[in-house]
Amino acid sequence: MKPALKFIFAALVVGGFATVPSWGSAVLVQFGINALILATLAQSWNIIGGYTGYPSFGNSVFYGLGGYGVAIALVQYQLPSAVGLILGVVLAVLFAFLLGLPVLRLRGHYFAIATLGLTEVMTAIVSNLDIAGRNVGLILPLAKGDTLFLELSLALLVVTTLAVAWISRSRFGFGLIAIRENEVAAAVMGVNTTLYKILAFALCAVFSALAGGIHAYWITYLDPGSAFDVSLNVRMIIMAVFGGPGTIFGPALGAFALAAISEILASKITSLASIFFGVVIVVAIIFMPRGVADLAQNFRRFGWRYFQENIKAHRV
Amino acid sequence: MQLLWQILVNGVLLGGLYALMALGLVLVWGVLNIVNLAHGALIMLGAYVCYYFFTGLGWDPFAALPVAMSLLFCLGYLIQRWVLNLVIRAPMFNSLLVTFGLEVVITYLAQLLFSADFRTVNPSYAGANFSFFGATVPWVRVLAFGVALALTFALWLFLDHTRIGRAIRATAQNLVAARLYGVNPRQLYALTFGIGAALAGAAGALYGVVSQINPYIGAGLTGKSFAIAIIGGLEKSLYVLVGGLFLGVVEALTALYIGPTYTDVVSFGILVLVLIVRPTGLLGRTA
Amino acid sequence: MDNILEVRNLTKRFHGLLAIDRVTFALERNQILGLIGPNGAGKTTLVSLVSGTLQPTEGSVLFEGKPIHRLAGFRRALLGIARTFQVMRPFPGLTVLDNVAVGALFGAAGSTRQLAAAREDANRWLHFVGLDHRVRQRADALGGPDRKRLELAKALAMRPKLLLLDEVMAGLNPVEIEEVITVIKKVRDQGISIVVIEHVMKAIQSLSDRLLVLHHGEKIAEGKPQEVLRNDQVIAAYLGSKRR
Amino acid sequence: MKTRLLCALVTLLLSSKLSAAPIELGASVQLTGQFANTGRYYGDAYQFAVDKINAAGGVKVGNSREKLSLKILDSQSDVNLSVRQYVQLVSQDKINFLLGPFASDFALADSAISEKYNVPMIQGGGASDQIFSRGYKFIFGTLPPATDYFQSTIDLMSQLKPAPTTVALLYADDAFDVSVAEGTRKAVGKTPVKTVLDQRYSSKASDFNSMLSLIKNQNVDAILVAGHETEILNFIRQAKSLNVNPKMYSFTVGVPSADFRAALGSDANYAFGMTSWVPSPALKDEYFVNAEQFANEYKKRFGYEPDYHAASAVADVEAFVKAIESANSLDPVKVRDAIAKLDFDSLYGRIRFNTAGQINLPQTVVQIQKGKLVAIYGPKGLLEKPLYPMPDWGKR
Repeated sequence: MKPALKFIFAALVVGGFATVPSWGSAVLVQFGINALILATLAQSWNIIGGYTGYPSFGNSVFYGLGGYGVAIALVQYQLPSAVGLILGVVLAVLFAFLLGLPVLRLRGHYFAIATLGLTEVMTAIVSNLDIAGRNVGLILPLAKGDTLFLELSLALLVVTTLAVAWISRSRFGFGLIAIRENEVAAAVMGVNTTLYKILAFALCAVFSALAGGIHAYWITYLDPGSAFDVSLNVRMIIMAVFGGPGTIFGPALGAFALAAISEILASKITSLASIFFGVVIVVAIIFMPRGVADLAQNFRRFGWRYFQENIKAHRV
Repeated sequence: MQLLWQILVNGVLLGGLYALMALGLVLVWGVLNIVNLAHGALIMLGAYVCYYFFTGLGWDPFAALPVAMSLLFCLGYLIQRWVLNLVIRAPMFNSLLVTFGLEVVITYLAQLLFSADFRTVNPSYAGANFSFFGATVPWVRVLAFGVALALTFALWLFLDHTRIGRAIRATAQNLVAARLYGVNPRQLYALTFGIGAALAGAAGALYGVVSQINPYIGAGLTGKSFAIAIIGGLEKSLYVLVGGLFLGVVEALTALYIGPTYTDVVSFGILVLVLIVRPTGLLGRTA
Repeated sequence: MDNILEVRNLTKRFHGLLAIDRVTFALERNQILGLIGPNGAGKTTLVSLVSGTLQPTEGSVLFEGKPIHRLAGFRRALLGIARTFQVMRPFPGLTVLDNVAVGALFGAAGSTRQLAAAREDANRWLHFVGLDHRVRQRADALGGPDRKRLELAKALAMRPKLLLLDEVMAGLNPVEIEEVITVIKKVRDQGISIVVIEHVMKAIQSLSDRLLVLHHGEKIAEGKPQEVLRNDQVIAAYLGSKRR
Repeated sequence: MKTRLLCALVTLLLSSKLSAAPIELGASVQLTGQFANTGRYYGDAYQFAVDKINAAGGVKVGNSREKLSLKILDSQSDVNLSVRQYVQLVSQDKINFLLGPFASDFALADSAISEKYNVPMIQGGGASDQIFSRGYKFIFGTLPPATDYFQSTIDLMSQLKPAPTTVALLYADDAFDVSVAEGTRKAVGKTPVKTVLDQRYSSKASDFNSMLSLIKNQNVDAILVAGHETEILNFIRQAKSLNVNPKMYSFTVGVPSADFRAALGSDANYAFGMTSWVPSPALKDEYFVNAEQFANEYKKRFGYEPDYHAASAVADVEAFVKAIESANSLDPVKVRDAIAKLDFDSLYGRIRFNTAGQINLPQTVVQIQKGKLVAIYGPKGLLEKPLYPMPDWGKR
């Protein structure tokens, strides 16, 4: 697809989502909110994982801090939710700067495990914090009106996607890509790798925290287990990889597709849903390791051989 | 003082089992560069094998341990041969995601097959203990500790003193090195993963003897194994033992002096710190 | 005398192993310095110390009279130092054009550049090194000789004042070598000072204004090419190692 | 890609038009995932009750008798999915009567949905006081308040000879167990018994060696543990292996359930516990005759013994039937008002909700004696002689 066509299509999708409350059922609205938030998360993971090449498992920390920002502001201090969103973003960005500095020096699996460890540490710390309701969690005031949440999460996804689009064609983004492709060479060519990596980390902190804040306010209940859920982080990665990491629309598409698949599985075959989801992940990664975006580009050229070629390229 | 001594003994005994839990993970990670998120699920399967041989056939759990190891070896071999070998040259998080998918599938299949009932392997001698300089020492834990030690040692012997073992170690430096030893890499990888799975199976069999088992214990055990692997470092199988003992003792002391809700803060905090300060592990060479 | 680069008593140890031992030299502006020596002599390490890929254990590096040996690599790139890698390090997933565009966006040239302008610039440099027919290809699709050219174009796009070339001619055939020599000379004519590491003796002789010989991390000779190559110590060092 | 997305959306849209049953009840229950072990009681008991009520003719509304139908979704032990599934049940499947999930934290989150959509939810799986302290109008609970769980045990302790003088309180850090601990702390404070250890532990804990060593070191008489079944299994086994011998220990969960006793074998003996329900023939029921018969039929049908979770779940279904019949309407708000006024006897006990929406049932102290569950102490005093103090592990 031509870029212009892509944007027109994207605009149509956005328009479709924006009007869902007027024609769709409450379930569709709910599915929409959920999918939009997941898409935002996949999209912000795309910044650090897809563009910069750092497979972060710490994005659920940002998401959780965003949620706790809102929850603490609303429950403990009776502040407006907007203040809570800002608080969550501030917490997440602080975290990104303070811990990004040491952790982003690690590469590959080590970085992945370090961020995974950070997520576990945060879960355990928050489980002991009085202000966060310890492991019992916080119950937020009831917020009626899903329409508002749909529009909010839609706006957030649009902004996140615009940010990614900007990244893909800016000097900053080229710096990130250079880091992903070869960090030593990038530094020699004048990319301030430390600064760039931290900025990328902080940028995904902003969007993930906002998503977490909106989600917490919407679901009205927050506990450390669901706020800092590692499997949510894995889902962000799967969605981004499924859609095509390092592309503008891939992660969002991947998120919608997988959210729809798992929602349908969960309501149609219930108890077997998880097994199917696991199989979908394994099969998708094996047969289309570069995601749907790559499949769409190359399937016409290769046909069914595309899948064969992928396996041939990566097997022993 | 008496209490501290008892806590230290508890920690060391727990640490031995921890080490065995992480051993297979370290092998697979170090050699194949696969971070196996399904490792805990394999431990869980090993525990169930032991459970069914114990309750169904009346086998002693320590006699069922080799069975658990063999079955898990076969499963691990097949997983690597027909699934992971297909993605081994893809970007690193692809193999990570595949193992995550496998974890989900194994866990939920286990619930279908074994039900969500909580199980224990409870042989008659499970509670037997003896006094050791004033500390109460449970026999099963000592036995489990001994088996963990023996298997760690056996793995070390195997890797250092057999041709296949050396081929596996060479593969850790360079994925195609297997060919130099005249071994088909496909089979060598599958063999390596199989051994990793067999060690997980052994850990599972022992885990069932000291703790309850259910289909969902896997994820937590994977996390724990990571912490041990990182603390010990990926270089030598014997270092894993140190990582396990270290974590076991630290957790026991944390539970006593800081509070049992803080063990995860401390153990994963150490994991992150070690990674930042000494990514090669506490005992590994500095980069 | 106008020295663009001065290296004083530079020393680098790896785990107690002495890789560079108190090396001192200077490079005049607009000159080409040939860096030779047997394998493992420390040539690439020396280049890495100047470019900032490695940090020295002792000694100093002055660029245009200012000490730079404590600066991070990217800062030295911004000052105007560019290097190529012996083991080539392209950005494999990017197109050849964008590989070079990264150099134009960053490096000494960058900081105010827009992507479109950088790509235009990149096109010119690719033409300069003779790679214009491959601009749209992914970098990992290039063969060895073309990768060497790409390395060179990436470095040039950074608009450096000092260019460090680490074996850009290794593996090329005589015709290709001639082409590259012409390119390097053209670069020097644009006012860029150059350090060249090379094993192809003929090439280095015809290129260099001065030669510097490293052996076991030490400087064993420095001077005009003909003089240096007649030096007994240099001959011994080369004969001692198996290379010609 | 696009087509797949479209297909998904279309399916979602279409499926909202498909359901049309007379009286539909809906629940999202943990059939898989880490809470599946207890979650299944709810799935099975809801179905059992619905079948039984239908077999008896169904629900009388106006002049006709309507059958019940039941839609159960699996929340995979994921709170967020559970919340979304309740929204789906209410808005897509147009279900006006919700049955609850297991566990307090799920009930906490899910009750927001019933409140949001003004649809009544009766749940038998969450006892934490927080569920009922928010002034919500549409949530009702059939487990007695968490704060009271250990009250009867503490009453029993004063009658034991020699009465325990020191107690250790251990509790997991989730909503339910924290509530239990709060109530227990207060109740113990009113007695001369001294609390020597008051320790919160992580819900992920599997190793109790440090705490047990501490308890052994302090020679505690009685241990009260509020936690989950997995933790309690480990606790008892580790107590045995470390030779920790208090005079008694009691646990909030596990003791009444059959698979707990099966897992521990003879090591389960002497453990105290509590239940708001014992399968006694004295508890009469309109559909199941009495609690004992219910227990027998349940075991026959599902292959495992029911405990108070299952009985509580049956009571939830019956409460809806009674409320619908007395409201003589299927309007959710009218039914909600009828639920608030309910007062009937079921196999689970007397169902009458207080203003907050919770019922109160006395906890009967139970003990495992020779592998059998024995009721020891109820509201009317001692029922059976407790085995106290427990013999040392070495002398069993």
